[in-house]
Amino acid sequence: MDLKLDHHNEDRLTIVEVEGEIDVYTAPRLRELLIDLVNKGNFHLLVNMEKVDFLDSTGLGVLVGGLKRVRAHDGSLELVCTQERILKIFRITGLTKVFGIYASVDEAKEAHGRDK
Amino acid sequence: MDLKLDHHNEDRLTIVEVEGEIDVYTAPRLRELLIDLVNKGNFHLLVNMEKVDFLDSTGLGVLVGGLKRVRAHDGSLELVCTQERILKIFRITGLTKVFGIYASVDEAKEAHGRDK
Amino acid sequence: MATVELTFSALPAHVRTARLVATAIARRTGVEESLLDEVRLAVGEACSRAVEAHRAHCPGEPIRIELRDDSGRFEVTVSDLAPSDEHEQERPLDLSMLSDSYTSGFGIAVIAGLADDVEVFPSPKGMRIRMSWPAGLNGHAAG
Amino acid sequence: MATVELTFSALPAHVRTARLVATAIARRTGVEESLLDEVRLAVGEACSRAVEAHRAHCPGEPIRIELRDDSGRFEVTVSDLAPSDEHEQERPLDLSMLSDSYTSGFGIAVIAGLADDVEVFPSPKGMRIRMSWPAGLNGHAAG
Ligand SMILES: Nc1ncnc2c1ncn2[C@@H]1O[C@H](COP(=O)(O)OP(=O)(O)O)[C@@H](O)[C@H]1O
Ligand SMILES: Nc1ncnc2c1ncn2[C@@H]1O[C@H](COP(=O)(O)OP(=O)(O)O)[C@@H](O)[C@H]1O
Repeated sequence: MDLKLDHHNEDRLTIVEVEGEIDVYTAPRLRELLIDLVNKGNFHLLVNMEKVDFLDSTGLGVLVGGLKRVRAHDGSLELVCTQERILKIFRITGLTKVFGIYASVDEAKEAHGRDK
Repeated sequence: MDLKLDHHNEDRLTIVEVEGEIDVYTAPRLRELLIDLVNKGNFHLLVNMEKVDFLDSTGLGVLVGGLKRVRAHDGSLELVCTQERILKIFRITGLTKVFGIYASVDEAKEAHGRDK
Repeated sequence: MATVELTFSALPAHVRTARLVATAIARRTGVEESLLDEVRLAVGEACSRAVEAHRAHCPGEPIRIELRDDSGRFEVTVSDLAPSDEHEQERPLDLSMLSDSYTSGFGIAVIAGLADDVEVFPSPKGMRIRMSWPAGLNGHAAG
Repeated sequence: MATVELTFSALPAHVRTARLVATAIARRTGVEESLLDEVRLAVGEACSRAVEAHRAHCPGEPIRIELRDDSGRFEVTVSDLAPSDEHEQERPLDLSMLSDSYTSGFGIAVIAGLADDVEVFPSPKGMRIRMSWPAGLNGHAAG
């Protein structure tokens, strides 16, 4: 399974839809997309991981890299994820404390509405 | 996919239903079944290959071995097969000339009815 | 250097691993979907043959399969260490000569019928079978 | 002798081949279905780490993965040839220290969190990571 990427804006959020495997082989494409979005002035990213089958530490590295980039612009990078197998990887690496993780896009949007 | 084997008698024919992969790993089980059937006096075998996903030359060897055994008792070993990928292997090895190959169990039964 | 090399002990189960690897790499290399069946079968045959030969002659020795995707083709080489004195040449079909063991030479016949290009190198130190198929331009990995 | 040994050049695509092989053999060896995900991920991590290390230090050298199923456990050893001077030890999480490259040590953290048993042997000549999982009694192939 390869990686499919898509994105669109909703309110102030840029929603990045990720489908497939984020691994050492495909992660560079996600990295490029995140860098590109930030360069174009999108600083509030919400990455939807619900259709991700496989995530390895290269993928984690790319997400962390994205987070650092948006933070440099006072932005945010948050995740939508309910899959236990994927959540486990964030937990093992302690990254649940670093990323906001929501159960749905709507829940994330709501939280954002409150913040701002 | 592993190998599933089943058999039952219809008229004078013993129909052997084979499902899955006949390869170097599973062929010994098919060989045992054929030997067992012959030892118990079943000399007219019809092997239904319609649910076979994979056949390699070990599988061919087992079928040829079965044919030799039934011939020693004036019997027959015939096949039901319409799958092109499987037929191809019989063709490549010249075995289409050695085995009777039918398009269905009924067709094989009819041909047998005429013979006898 | 071969792109990927797999070494395995002479057990039938490992033939499945070899088939799996060959099919996955062929797909990635851009071999056409319609040819993947042939790759799987031909590589399986070559490995089965090697496993049988090792079990007869040198069960403790490993079998090697190399998979390359340089050169615009997908190339697979299976090498065994069993003395190949069996003269598995083509013979006219004669049922009384056919046995249900490997010496019947079906394996080589199947490989020859399926691979786009085959070379067989028998030697007293073992047999090497090299097969190849055209690889698409949209294969991803070189090296 | 390792039951199966896979050698591959330092390319990300081959990490997928390694994952595929490890998962297939783990399944056959009788590792529980619920653990196969962990096998796939941990083996992938170890191989990704090795690929990154080779690309930085010795892109022409091959990486080796050995898979054994003797001893009642499914054991995987990934060996690279890159000098491991990076001291990938555990550190408290500090975002400013995290980079999006491998030195962040997530890989080792993931492996440690997933494998039933892990040993890491760093050395100036390369790193070796050995992981293992319990294998069921209904595994088919030994040797
Ligand atoms: N060493 C192995 N032992 C048991 N099963 C295996 C092994 N290697 C692969 N498999 C499984 O067997 C299945 C079939 O593999 P294979 O025969 O190569 O292809 P196919 O079934 O598509 O013809 C694969 O889906 C894989 O999960
Ligand atoms: N080297 C490879 N390149 C591309 N695809 C591969 C490669 N090896 C395996 N695949 C394919 O990728 C799919 C996914 O493999 P993998 O990531 O190991 O498991 P999964 O998708 O089940 O997590 C497999 O079904 C296989 O056909």
